[in-house]
Amino acid sequence: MELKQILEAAMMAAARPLGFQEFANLFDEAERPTQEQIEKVLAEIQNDFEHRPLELKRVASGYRFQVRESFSPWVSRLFEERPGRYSRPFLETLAIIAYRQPATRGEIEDIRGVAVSSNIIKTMLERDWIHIVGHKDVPGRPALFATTRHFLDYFNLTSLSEMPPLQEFIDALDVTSSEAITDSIPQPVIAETHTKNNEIEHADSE
Amino acid sequence: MELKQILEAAMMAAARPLGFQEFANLFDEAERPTQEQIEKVLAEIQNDFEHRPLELKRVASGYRFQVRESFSPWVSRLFEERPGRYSRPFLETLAIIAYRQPATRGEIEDIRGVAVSSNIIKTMLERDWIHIVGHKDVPGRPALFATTRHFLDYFNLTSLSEMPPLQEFIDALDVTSSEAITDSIPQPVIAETHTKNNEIEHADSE
Amino acid sequence: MTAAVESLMQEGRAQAPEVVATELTPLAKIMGAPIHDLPDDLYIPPDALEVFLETFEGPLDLLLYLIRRQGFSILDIPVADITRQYIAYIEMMGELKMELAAEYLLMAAILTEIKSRLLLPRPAEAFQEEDDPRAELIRRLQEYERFKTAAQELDEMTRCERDVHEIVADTSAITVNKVYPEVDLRDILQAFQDVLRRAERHTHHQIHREPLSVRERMSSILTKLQTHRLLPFSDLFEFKEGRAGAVVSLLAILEMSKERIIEILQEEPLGLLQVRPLAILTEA
Repeated sequence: MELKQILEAAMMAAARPLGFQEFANLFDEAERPTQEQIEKVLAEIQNDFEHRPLELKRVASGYRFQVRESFSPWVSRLFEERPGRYSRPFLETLAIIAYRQPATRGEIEDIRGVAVSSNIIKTMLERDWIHIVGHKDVPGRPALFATTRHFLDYFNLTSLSEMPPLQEFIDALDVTSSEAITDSIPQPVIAETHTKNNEIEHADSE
Repeated sequence: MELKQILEAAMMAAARPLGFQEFANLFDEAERPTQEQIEKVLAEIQNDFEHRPLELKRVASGYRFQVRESFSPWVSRLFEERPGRYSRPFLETLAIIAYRQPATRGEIEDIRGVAVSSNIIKTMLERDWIHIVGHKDVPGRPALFATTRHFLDYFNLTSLSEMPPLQEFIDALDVTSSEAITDSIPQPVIAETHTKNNEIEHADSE
Repeated sequence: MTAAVESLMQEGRAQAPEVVATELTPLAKIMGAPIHDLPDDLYIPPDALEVFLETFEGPLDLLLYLIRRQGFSILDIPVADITRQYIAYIEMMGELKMELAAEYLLMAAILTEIKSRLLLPRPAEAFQEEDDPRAELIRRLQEYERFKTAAQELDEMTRCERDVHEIVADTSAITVNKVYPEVDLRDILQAFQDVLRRAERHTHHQIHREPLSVRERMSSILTKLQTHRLLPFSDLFEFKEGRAGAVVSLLAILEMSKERIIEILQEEPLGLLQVRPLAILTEA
């Protein structure tokens, strides 16, 4: 059996992205391919599928086959029951956790100005999009949430740094136009609560 | 987009066999292919995949791609995990299906208050603990899940009525609504709330 | 913006030109046009306002809307105007006896406080940075708007289930020794008990309890109907079960008919009763 075919079969069967370790584990020690061999073959597969409705995609937790986006008008009709739509509170909460991680619930509520429903957090935890990475050392020891690899996989990303940059202050352009007000602009306050890890470049904490 | 590619994409993504009706439903009426066209294209696909690790297979309820048996030595290792324990969401979902059957996914989500992951349902179907016994006549025609004979066998029961007496717990929980228990005429179960419940998030409590 | 909100604004706009400018302080400004009274003939369907309020994710969102709608910069909030408008909304909702989240009222208080501090006489030298009473509010609005935008972008990103679909080939031909976790029946009971206890807290949840035998019968009747699409009513009864069994079957049939899972047909008066599943089955 060819290495290429075995890797292809495994990815088709896995229903999750596979990483190098998992590829290696498919084989007995004696016939285990090296990482270079695997990489080479994956590149070949990527080529082979160039004109097919599937593509080999690298995401955070490994490689997977997926149906190309251009087919979604047809394919999504298979799943009428689950359109994968999310409410605004859900998306806003997720965005805050993604860009501000690790973040506590209180911090999320401070930004949004309203309470965060427990269901939202629970759904995210159950979908394994966020996880608790620690507790903040303040009264109540609130949980600190961060996004997981699964979150990245779901959004077709290999790392958080691929997310669109968080917009700078939206009124930045107006600042120069009225100096009196520039004086009163508060400095970016964002920081006090998280000592490290404010921006997205840092760390997928998995 | 080519018909062949669309059918290939759909079967790859479906995770279940697809019949002619489902193939036809992928298209708007204006561009819907005939059964002959579909059959012809499926035969072509079957040919295309002759030397690939997947094969197009016809089973009772339609067509699906499956990994060829000859890949078992490698692919099987993906699934050889040591058994862990089932998660809370898993057990809760199973319990709701057992006690509330036949139940749709929406109804389960409604009772639990959070979304149910597809994996949970898939695992239960795979273990043959639940099966689809019909579809509810509401938009989306969601599947109705019920427990199987296999489920009863596993737990050493001959009938569901041998399940542990839920009544005691319920009585302990609320004395006020105990009339509902003695009243043996079934009320519409949970039905009012989930019609709008297509999104992952519920109408939110914010 | 939902249609309801749009229409609400439209109605506001339609009313505005007829109001002759007076010395009175307008109740609110909508689209820059002063509104002095809530017009008596402005019919707002009760649902519309609810939708309207649901459209906003909280007081910050509503404030942002009011500011942006009029083309103001966040950095240059005309606090007095905005406060008036904000409070007008809150009052309108109050008049319609809508329940307002506490956060909305808190924001009204914050706005009023800022407004009054701005009115206080201040020393000749300009504000110290931290003395601008609006600073904290501006910071919060900016911060919220950044994430509101980020959420919209997140929603547009390519994602599984909607834009791309993972491949799942069937693996039934693959021989695996799959070892499944063990489950104890008591765990299931415990899980259901927890679910019920949680559901109790939501008053809108009525979980009715039928005897399990009825539930089980519903499933078995449906299973029968999977193979025989249409069955005579009488075939759904097992005579050897006696009266009690017949009652269970009847309850199951009635319940499913009510839930629109099956339908009971009779082609002519006194004709044969037949039962069939209501939804078209795609499986099998």
